[in-house]
Amino acid sequence: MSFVIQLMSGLAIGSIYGLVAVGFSMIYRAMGLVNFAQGDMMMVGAFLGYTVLATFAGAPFWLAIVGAMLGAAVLGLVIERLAFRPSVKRKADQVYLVLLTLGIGIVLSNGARLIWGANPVVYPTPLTHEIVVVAGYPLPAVYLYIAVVTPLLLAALHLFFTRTWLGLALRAAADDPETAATFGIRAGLTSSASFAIATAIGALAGVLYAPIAFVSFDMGAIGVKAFAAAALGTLGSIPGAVIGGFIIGLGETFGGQLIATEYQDSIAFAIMIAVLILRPTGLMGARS
Amino acid sequence: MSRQEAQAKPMAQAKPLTQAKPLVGALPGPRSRGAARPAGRAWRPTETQRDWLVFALVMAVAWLLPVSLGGFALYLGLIVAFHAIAALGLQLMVGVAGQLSLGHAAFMGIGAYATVILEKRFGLSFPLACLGAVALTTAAGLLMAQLIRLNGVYFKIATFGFGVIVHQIIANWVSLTGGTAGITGVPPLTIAGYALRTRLDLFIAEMVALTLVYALLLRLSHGRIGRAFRALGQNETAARSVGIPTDAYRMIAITLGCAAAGLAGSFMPHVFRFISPESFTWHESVVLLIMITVGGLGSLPGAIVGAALLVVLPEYLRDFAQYKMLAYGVLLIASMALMPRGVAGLLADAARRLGRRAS
Amino acid sequence: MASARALTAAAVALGASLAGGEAGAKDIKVGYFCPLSGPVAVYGNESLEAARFALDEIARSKMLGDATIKLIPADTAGNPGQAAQAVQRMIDADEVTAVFGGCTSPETAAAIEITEAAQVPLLSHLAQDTSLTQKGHKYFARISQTAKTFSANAAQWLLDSHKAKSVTILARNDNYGQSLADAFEARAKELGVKVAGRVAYEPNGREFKPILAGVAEAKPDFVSILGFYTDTGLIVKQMGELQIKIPTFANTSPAIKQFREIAGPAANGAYGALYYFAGSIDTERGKDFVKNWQAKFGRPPTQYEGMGYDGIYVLADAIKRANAAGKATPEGIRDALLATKDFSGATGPITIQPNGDVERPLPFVQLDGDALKLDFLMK
Amino acid sequence: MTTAPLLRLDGVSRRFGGLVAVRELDMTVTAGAIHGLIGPNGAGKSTAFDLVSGLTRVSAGTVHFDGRDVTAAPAERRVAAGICRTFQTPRLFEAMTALETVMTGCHRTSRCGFLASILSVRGKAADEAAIRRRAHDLLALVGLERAADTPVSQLSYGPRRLVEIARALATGPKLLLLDEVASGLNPVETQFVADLVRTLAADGLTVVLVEHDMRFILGICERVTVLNFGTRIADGTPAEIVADPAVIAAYLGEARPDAASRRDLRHAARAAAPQDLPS
Repeated sequence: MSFVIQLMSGLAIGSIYGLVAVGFSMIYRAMGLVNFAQGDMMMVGAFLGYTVLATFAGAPFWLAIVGAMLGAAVLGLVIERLAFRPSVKRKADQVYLVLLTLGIGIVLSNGARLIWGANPVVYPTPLTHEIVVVAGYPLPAVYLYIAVVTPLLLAALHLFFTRTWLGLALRAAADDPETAATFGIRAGLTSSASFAIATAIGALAGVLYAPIAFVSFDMGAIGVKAFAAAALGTLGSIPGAVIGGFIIGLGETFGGQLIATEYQDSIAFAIMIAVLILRPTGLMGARS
Repeated sequence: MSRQEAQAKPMAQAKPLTQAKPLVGALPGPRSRGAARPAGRAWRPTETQRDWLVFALVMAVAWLLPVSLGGFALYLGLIVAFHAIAALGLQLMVGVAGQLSLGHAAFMGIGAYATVILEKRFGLSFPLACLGAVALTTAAGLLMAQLIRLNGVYFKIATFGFGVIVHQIIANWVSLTGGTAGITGVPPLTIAGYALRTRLDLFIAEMVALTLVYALLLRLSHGRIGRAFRALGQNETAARSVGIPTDAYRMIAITLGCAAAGLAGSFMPHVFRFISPESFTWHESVVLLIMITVGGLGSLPGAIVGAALLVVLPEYLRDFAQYKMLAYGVLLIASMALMPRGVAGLLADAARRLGRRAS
Repeated sequence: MASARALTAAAVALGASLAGGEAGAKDIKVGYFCPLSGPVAVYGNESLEAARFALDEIARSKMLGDATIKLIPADTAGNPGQAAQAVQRMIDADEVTAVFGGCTSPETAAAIEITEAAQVPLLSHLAQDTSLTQKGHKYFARISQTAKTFSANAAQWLLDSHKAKSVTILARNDNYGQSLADAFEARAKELGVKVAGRVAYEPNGREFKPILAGVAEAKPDFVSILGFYTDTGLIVKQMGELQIKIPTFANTSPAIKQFREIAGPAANGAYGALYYFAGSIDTERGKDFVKNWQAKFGRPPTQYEGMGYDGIYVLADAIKRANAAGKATPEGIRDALLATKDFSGATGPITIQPNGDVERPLPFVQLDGDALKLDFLMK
Repeated sequence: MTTAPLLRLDGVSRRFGGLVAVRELDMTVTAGAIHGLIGPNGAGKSTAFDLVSGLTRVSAGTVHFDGRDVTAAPAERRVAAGICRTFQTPRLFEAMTALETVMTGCHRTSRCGFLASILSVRGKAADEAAIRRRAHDLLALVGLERAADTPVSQLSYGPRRLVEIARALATGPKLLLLDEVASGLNPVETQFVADLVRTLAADGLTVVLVEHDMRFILGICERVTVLNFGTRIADGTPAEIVADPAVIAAYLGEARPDAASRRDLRHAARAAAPQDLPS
């Protein structure tokens, strides 16, 4: 029983890490950027979903998802235009851009604290306290949504990057901005689109995560482990992000129980560092 | 030597070419006009001389302002000084050599705890304890530097993980560190039997360390070594392509940065008389990064100015404490977007304009 | 030239602002330090609100005659270093007569190092770490029970009221949770209650089921969860999901609305102990406070608000007595503070012992639906 | 003219994941020669340069330089041995002036170490002065002495290329690898570069050019190697190359460039070396 619970628990938390990690990987793939604000974008998305549910009493859960994703996409556009565009135009290098995303994260989390308050909120929907029993193991009912939405998201992203003009343009621009420019792909467009999409994915993760726990301005901290997951599974690889999420989730759950729960965070990062030492570009990276 | 001689020849032969067709017609900007250097123009300091002039100015203010104001300003000086030491190290590592660390506060933590434990448990005097602490931090930095075999982005994430692990060890190794309760009653800093009880004494000790670190890093940032660090920071592949052993330089920059953090950490418990793991969180690492960014990435005096700003600023924002972190975030974004060279860059531009008007 | 002038101007501005603003002759300056930003800002901001509420009352009631208490707030962000800087400034630049605050124990420990050296009294309303009063400090007092008192009483209550024979302790892995757990474990063992397990969990932890699986296997009579309402709420919620029906002692959380929301239906029946429970104080004083607070804010006060409110009153009472004795100095206030006896606070009678610790009742409560009911009042 | 090979590649291959960027390449460069390396988009020319300069490791095969096996040597060791390169898009140190950029090229030839940098005053100053003089000379060589104090970020495309060449020359190479050195230059600048390359070669420096511009290559090179899809399809004098049917076919094929393959290749290369991001 204990083993099954640990396994299910690790998979459950791993799926959350994986969802957030997909946002990281997506923005890395499209822009070559490590976005430290991704966890906070998830947080804002979760609050937007809360606002939808709190404003329209009895609104279905999918409406919260859609509303949060749309709202977050707009926010992503605003962030890109106000904070990001000037630095990209200046051809600022990676260190600047990473620090910039740190700043964006700080503004988002503290802005959210001022807007939604310092106390955590709980989604006013029955889903929050519903349980489904899977293989004799009780799970929060929202995992049904996660089980459906995650594969859909992965498929959609795959199609987007391989079939749509915008997706191909994003990839081309990330790989070779100069060549892309000669094909009429504007850098501004691609960076706006990347930000909007990554923020929307973050919001999706936030709304799906919210009923499991609660929503608070500092919940972006979960992004940090998601970040380890994305790195572990090779930044830029979207299936890698999901696999990395499961590895971190399972690793810290079993590791915490085996070694010491108070070192759980360390275990997560130790796993990441160990994997990266063995495979410097992550699990899905090319062998060198 | 022989290769240089071999090179001298083609150069001499090729020279006529350049007279035939100058490629650079009208170059924009004031720099090129200055470069023409018309005869009779007043003495212009070289880059190196200018840096030392700034050094003298910054150090004069840093020494004299807190001392002449005294009281709480002097206490703030104590806090600024050790932050400035840590920020200088971080500046070399991040601003100059481009090795972003997201766990720098953890190294301050190692230095702080090592110093206190060596003093309280082993009865060492401060110089020895400090030496031990710096040695330990250097070793930890060297350990982290081994991670440079990870590619750039992955290294940044790994430094974050390193910070988390160090923080958890400090918080959970209760028998050694006192755990989450921290260590109270830190004895006054004692050098050669003389206890530095007053603020002024402690300030002098810290400022001596700060001045030395600044001078050392300034020397190191000039000439061949400094150029190699900057080349590494600006384009690693290009640096490799001109024969700079980038791996070695990355490791050295990281280790030096961590050693400086350890030295800063050594003073911290003597300023506060108390340490606890709460002072060495990820949040503090971010504050250190904001210091060097607001001060101006890549600028050593900028690191000191940034440290001073971020320690003193909250005193003016007391009524807006709720908005403080928001303000920090906006400040960070604004420095990135509007003044990428930070306060140091603004001051340098102002000085240049002033100089031009004067001449 | 210009830069030199700017520098001088800055220096003058700094000096002027550090010298502090104008203060009326009858102002008694009291510093307030708490996290007003950062992750634990909610404690500092709630306490500050209540402190200001109390100060308004004191000014209206002329409790101190013509004198008024001027509160000088400063943010610690929960960081001991910033707490030290904030408190040093109150003492050096604002020249406060007393310092109030300290929401977390590490920041209070850092502040004590400074107030002791400056010989300024420090009254904390929330710091619980037992060791704070065990070091012979002369200028420190608090109105919150020590972790030791709180937890030892909880262990006692477990045995007396619920005849528990075994207990599993789940404690948040920070100074707050661990100091509570240490005292709880020690006392439970003394009383012969078997400690079936003790787990330290990550403050940011969100998935507690593996830990709870162990609890379910150990089958203790009680689970004692020592943490903040966010994590106790999640633990209780996940216990419900796993159908673990062991009664829980959820620290101070059951009083908090967010705990009930997070835990959901599983919160029903959870026990807790409070610094302050509005329903447990049947004095006029206590009822007035709740009524006045309701009138102004439209909701009952939280426990942090109750403690912030009483803290200011305890301090004001000490200042009044020091004034009466003709010693309105930091030392005089300290003496009066430590002599506080049976002060009728809104949160119950408060007596401060010579070492600075408090003696006060501890109400144990149980959640019954959405309402708290008193389970036992430990005097 | 000597015919001893300065650079010899034997069966060199480079794979990125499943993609083969360079396949069993054999190539010999004679000392003092101007050697061209051409091929359509995605043919593996730049990868070949990465392999010779040591920025990328070979998957198979050996690289010999100046009589020594340098297959396992890292980039900085190869610079020490005398190999230096420029990049398809100039990679400069954007916050430096032109002079400083060239001075970085002197890193290997000067000796002022860490301790000396901190402690020695006069030695360091003398060292700096020597480096500065040398950098000035090299800037003059490429016609940029007036731009010495200009930040490279303010230079236009042509001068940026020339700064990069000067920086490469500062390392004191025996073999200079120039990656698409003429692309983006106007005819005057192209002619200048051609003259410069001839002058350098006349003085004993060996030059390998990767180039798109066939006219430029055919006019300047003594020998040309042609790649397509990572494989060598021809090797010979310019006259032999233009007559080679395989070369003609490869270049006609370029009318419908296989953009996907190039993108995939670059993508794979990026995954293998993420530090080389566009920044």
